[in-house]
Amino acid sequence: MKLITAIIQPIKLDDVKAALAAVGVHGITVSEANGYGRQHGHTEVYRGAEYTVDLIPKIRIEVLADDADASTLVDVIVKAAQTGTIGDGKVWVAPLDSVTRVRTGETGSAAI
Amino acid sequence: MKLITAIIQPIKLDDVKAALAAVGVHGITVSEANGYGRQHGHTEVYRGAEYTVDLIPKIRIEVLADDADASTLVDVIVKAAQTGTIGDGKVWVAPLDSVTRVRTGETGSAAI
Amino acid sequence: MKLITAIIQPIKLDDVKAALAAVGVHGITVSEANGYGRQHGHTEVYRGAEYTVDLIPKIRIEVLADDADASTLVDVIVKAAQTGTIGDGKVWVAPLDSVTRVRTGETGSAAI
Amino acid sequence: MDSGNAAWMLISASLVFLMTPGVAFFYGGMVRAKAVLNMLMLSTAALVVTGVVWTFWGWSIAYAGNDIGGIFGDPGTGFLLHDVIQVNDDGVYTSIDTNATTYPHIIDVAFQVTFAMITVALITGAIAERVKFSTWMLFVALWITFDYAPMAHMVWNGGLLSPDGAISQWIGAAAHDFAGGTVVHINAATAALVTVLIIGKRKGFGKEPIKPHNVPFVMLGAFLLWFGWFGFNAGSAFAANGTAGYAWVSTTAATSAATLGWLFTERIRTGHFTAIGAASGMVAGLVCITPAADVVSPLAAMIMGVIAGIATCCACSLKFKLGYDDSLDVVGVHGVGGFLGTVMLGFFMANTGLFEGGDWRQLAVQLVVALLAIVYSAVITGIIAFALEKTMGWRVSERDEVMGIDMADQGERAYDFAGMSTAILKEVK
Amino acid sequence: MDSGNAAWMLISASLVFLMTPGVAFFYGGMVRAKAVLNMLMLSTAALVVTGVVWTFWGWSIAYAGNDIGGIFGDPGTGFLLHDVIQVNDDGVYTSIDTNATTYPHIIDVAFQVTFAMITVALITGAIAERVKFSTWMLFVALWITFDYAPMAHMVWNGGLLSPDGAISQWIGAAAHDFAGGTVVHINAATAALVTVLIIGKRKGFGKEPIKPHNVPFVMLGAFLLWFGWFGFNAGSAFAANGTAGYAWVSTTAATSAATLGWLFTERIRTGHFTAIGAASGMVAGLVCITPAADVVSPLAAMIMGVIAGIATCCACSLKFKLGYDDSLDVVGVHGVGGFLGTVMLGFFMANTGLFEGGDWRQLAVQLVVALLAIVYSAVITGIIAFALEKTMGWRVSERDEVMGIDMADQGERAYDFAGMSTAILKEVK
Amino acid sequence: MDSGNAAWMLISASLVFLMTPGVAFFYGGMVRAKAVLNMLMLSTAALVVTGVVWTFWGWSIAYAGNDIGGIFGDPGTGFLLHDVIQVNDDGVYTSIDTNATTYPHIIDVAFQVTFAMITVALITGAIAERVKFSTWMLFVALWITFDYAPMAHMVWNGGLLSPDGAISQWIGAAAHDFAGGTVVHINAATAALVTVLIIGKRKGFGKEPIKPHNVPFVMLGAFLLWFGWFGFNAGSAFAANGTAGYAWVSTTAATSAATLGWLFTERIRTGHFTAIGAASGMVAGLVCITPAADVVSPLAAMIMGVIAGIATCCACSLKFKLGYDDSLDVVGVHGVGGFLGTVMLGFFMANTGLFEGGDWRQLAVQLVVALLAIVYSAVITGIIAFALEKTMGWRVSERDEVMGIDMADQGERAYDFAGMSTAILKEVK
Ligand SMILES: Nc1ncnc2c1ncn2[C@@H]1O[C@H](COP(=O)(O)OP(=O)(O)O)[C@@H](O)[C@H]1O
Ligand SMILES: Nc1ncnc2c1ncn2[C@@H]1O[C@H](COP(=O)(O)OP(=O)(O)O)[C@@H](O)[C@H]1O
Ligand SMILES: Nc1ncnc2c1ncn2[C@@H]1O[C@H](COP(=O)(O)OP(=O)(O)O)[C@@H](O)[C@H]1O
Repeated sequence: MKLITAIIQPIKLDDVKAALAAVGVHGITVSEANGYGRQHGHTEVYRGAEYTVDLIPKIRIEVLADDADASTLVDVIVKAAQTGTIGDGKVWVAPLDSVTRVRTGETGSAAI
Repeated sequence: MKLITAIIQPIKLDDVKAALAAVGVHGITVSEANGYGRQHGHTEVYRGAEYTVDLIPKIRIEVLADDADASTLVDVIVKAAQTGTIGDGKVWVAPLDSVTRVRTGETGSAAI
Repeated sequence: MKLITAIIQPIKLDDVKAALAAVGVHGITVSEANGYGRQHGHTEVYRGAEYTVDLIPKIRIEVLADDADASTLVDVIVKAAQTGTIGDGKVWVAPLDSVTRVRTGETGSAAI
Repeated sequence: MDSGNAAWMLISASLVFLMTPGVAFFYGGMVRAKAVLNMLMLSTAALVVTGVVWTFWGWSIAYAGNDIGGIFGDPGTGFLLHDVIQVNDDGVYTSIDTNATTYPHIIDVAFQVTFAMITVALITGAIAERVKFSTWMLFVALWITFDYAPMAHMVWNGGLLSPDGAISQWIGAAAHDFAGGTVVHINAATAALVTVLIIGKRKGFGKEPIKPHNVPFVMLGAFLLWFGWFGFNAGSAFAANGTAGYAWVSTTAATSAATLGWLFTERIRTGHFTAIGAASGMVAGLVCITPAADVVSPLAAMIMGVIAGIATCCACSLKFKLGYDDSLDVVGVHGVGGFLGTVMLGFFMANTGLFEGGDWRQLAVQLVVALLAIVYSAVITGIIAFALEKTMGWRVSERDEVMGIDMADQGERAYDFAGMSTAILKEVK
Repeated sequence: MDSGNAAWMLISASLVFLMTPGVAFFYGGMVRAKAVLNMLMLSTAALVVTGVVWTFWGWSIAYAGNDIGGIFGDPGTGFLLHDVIQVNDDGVYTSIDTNATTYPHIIDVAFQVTFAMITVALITGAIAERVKFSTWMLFVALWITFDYAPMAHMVWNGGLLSPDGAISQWIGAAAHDFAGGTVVHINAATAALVTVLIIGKRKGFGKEPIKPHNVPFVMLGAFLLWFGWFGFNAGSAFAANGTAGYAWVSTTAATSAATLGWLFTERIRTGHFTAIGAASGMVAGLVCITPAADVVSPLAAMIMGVIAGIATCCACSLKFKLGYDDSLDVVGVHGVGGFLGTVMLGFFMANTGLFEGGDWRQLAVQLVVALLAIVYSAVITGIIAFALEKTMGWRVSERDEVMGIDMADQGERAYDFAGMSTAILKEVK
Repeated sequence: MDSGNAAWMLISASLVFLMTPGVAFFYGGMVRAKAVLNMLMLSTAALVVTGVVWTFWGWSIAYAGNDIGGIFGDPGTGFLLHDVIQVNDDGVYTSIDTNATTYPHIIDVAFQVTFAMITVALITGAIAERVKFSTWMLFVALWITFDYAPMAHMVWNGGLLSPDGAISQWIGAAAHDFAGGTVVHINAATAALVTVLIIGKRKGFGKEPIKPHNVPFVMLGAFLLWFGWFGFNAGSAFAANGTAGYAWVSTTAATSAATLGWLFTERIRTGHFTAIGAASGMVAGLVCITPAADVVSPLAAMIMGVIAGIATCCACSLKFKLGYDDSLDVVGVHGVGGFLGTVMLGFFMANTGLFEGGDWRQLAVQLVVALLAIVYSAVITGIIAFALEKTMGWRVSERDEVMGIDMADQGERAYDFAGMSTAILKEVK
């Protein structure tokens, strides 16, 4: 089993979700994150002070997948999340020892 | 060393925390997440529009554990987090190369 | 490729970011988390009731790194994040199968 | 007719109106984020259901109708406000006034409806996070009709508990309730307690932590309450005169002292001066001085305030001991504060108070009136709340309560700061 | 000179002033978190640009100048308020008054500027989340000058659409607009619709969910609006008298009924009593009773309220069907509500309404005036909005809109609860 | 006795009261989320400590006591307000009035206590996020007693700096401070600067970004300030007359102009029209027109506003250059704005200003009075703040400051939107 983690631009969440659904992935976990990288932050202004905010809002998507599907799903996510501008984010794949569905206690592929 | 990650229903956090404490786990990391899966979202209504919200609030729990303890802890978490309804979530276990305690620099089992 | 995850005290974020930048790491992902461990929580008071809050705000930092750099970066993070008091947090390293840059589709070291 | 008084009573009515939104935020900030909209909606129902009921028959029962047994006025005489309005030749409505009135009579309808609104709104603090909006709307209609309007009639319109009423005559001292110690605060607190006993506790009460989700809103609510209370108390002089001015000043002095009383009590008990405590102390002081703002000296007002601040601070812990879930302390703050104010007035009232005139009768009449008000409110509220429990039912399901009543009853979520929600959009048919 | 009236008009002006902040929060809570500051700023511009324009020439065009064609007053006569102020010997300014005035004339400037502010502020709901603050400031200046001030002149200062105007004389009944059904609500809603048609929809409108980010702010705004509306309606009696008192009461009755009307409609359509619905219902009721608060009976006020509540609730879905992005329903609430109020008055007005006097002429004049106001507003607004579109342009870039207009236009983010932001601090040169 | 004036002064007192909550939110929104409750509590202490101190001896020192050296009144004459209240036969308090009073004397106590409250509350902006509530409470008591009350006496009650005082007689022109340019704004800003120099900077000041956590609250506060300021300025006419009406209008004109002045300055410097800037510009305008609202023409009011907007906008950057942590710019906004208003009045005042009458004496007296006020305030505040520093200490520990003063000093957290907190519940003993 693999865990695919993607850090993407917030406005791309809907597209990625749709793209994954199109290839039969109907479960994902989504959370908020902030990224720091090549992308330049915004300048914010408060009275006499100007701030260059270097943490930029991102979305983290996690998808559990069978070993065989992992690389396809990475491609799907990358394609859907691409805007072509700096800051589009990263996708990584980690190996897992096990996955369990809490409701039933099923493990492995059946748990996804 | 293993990292156990659990996505659970928010109202089950207290139960899981208590169950882990009962088996001697006194450290966990908790964060907010949103899940998309089989569970149906709520319908929200704003003036002329109705929304079916498909991202449902979840809690993510992470537990660092010795290799030997991992599968027991998964069972403990699954049992404590179960409500038996769709949306109870997933638990997965990932292998780690190392764990370090920031305060002391200790690594391995001593760091947990 | 490795994924380094650090749970640290919120006030140490700036220091860790600076320390990583000093060794040439210019990309990280940051999110909010809450920790439960040895560190004692605050007591909060609301009218007739007193609460001991045992979830303490923490920051999660994730850094993608080449296999060779991982242990150095852990040291850098540990040093920068240390205050020496209970609750300083943990750093762990997980192996990855792949890393992809969304913008370009590059993988491996080139993606970081 | 005095236009200065008219101006003052118009603005006083508006100020008292603003107190219900004040209560909405005071309470709304204290509940959990998943229940704040329901909380705001309960106060909204207090505004709009009362607004309709009062126009139809509430005004008549309380003030316009012919007295029936010293308990209430007939609902017919002032039905739809017929007794106070007339149409000019040009089609414009105006007030029916006598030579005696010092401001247009119709303004009384305005001023008094706001008192009805705030009184029933106070009850919502006790039943937070768990009751259906539909049941609550019906409760408001019934409670204004059968509890509030008669109570106002009894105390303020020459009824049984009024200065000219049977009780006062029997005891030989004129019961004094300047702006609503009995009618508003004791009444609402009694109703709150009875209702809570019928509907039961929130899941997790006394076990899980149930913390305020937005303390600045609590402060905002308290500030709006203090601001509105100037209309409540100084407006109860029914004229822009020296007594109104004095009530403004004594209200501020007592409230200031009560806030300090609460804060120092809390500091001793918990080591902190809390914001919730400051907000609560303000309200306790405002409540306590309400019946007495025109008749106690500045020093007495501050002494009453300090005592109310200390007493209500301690009283709020009682619910955990006694095991009833008066969620936001309507009993602890309004019940204890209102009772203390009503009774302490028996000690401190100029001329007739025990400490001032040496006569126990003022104290006695205050006590008796307060107790009778409690009995009346408990009986009437008990009947209404119990009937609703057996018919519509009060509470949402336990699952809905745990997941959040806002989503279940209002179909809404209060906040969306992340803006991350993905959802499928459908038009409402 | 009557100091009671002066006191009431001073406070009424202040209350109406507070309505614009009320609108700011009512709208601000309804947009997404990334656009709330822009929303608050649009209302701020309504305050401050109007404040300057009115002082220079707005007052003159609307009220002080010599009538030109029944459409507007000349801007010179009351330029910089020269017609209403004078300096005492000690250097202190005061009002120029005649024997006829019942309160100092300068207070009219205060009262009327607040009407101008709130009217233009209402439009902002339609253009939420996408327009440049700079273009909006210019729009306010032009719109107050060429639309609002003439409209006020026409309806309230003896112009074409006034009770003494050509239209009323031709039809043979005096058009009635107590506090601004045409001047404020129909006018703002028409302008909103025209502007929206010119500037276009938000990205994702009708497809993606666009949800309110802070519903308690919506409620806060609605409560402040109701509170301020006491000055709006009861202040429009221009005296602290029985009619002011009656307007207060009828406003409350109609608003209460409208809120219930909206809530029950919504319950039937969606199964929920929502907080946004309650807030919207309040505003709908306030809007509807505005032109009629002095001339309809309490029962008629409540009937009008219920009808307005139901109708506006249904009207808000129309934009999805018709495909224009009136983002926060200025047309649905203020347009429909204002039109209904203006026209229903033709049925319910005491003495002259169709149901009261059996005469169709009041209804006819109301309808004709409403339609003429729509035409005037549509033409003038269309010219202004189109000219701005072709010159400065209205909208921020699509990318800025998606990322959040607050960051792009205001350079700020509304909230930072986590306090996690790391940033590089630079002084502004 | 004039009930219209009484009504207006009662409501003006209530409006000015609301300014302190306005300040609380204006400042509260500008601090970080971890310090908002402490910020709100500092304003709360300004209300309640002043409420008590004023009732005991503050009123007497400022207004009721016999003049001592032109500096203050004796605290005994009006102790506990004995000089202004009396009891009627029926036990009801009312005001002691002479034939000369145009409204009940007791209302002056109400009106003036609100000025004392807001003045000391203004100081809190400078010391945000780091001071102990307990020390601040004591500061309020001492500062009202030794600084504010004497200052009010000197300027407004015939003392040294008053129009009839020694300075004015010496220079030969009557110093003018309509509503508090010196007493309120210069005074508070001077005190703020002195206190900040004694207590020191926040950790990270000038290095780390310290951003507002809730900009809508800042706007809410600014709106409430503007609303309340109608009582502040128009109420300072002490009558519901043409001057009150004019002060309302000139206040609005100046504030509008100042907001635009700030916004355009900011646009040039940073490229954005910010919401914090709009809120700050409003306050700057309100401050600047305060001393002059009754004596400058509409055009002069707007010119003063624009200048104040530009100047305060630029002044706020100074603290970074000069290295003192006036956290929320009390000096930049109130100091600069108040000083400019007080001095520009010397140019623009009708009849006697340099531009109007060609005489330099009005300008001279304004300057001298402003400087003397600064000296008095600096010395007294310095002594008080230094004494507190050496005894109780002002600041919480650095660790508590970094972790958040709310948790350390108030024992509370302002927000809990996630509701995720698990905790162990204990009853308070
Ligand atoms: N080394 C890294 N480790 C973890 N996350 C990273 C790393 N580098 C970048 N990221 C994440 O990816 C996001 C995009 O990276 P950035 O360098 O801005 O653009 P791009 O990936 O298009 O070159 C960042 O905001 C951050 O969340
Ligand atoms: N493939 C997946 N990858 C990551 N997270 C998933 C996946 N499927 C489900 N989840 C997470 O588990 C939660 C529960 O899943 P769901 O399908 O609703 O119910 P159940 O697990 O009971 O069948 C989801 O809300 C989501 O957070
Ligand atoms: N077993 C664990 N699994 C996951 N996270 C842990 C674990 N133990 C501790 N943590 C995280 O590390 C943080 C610090 O741990 P704590 O025991 O308080 O102090 P220390 O690491 O200094 O001994 C916790 O708040 C929690 O976020």
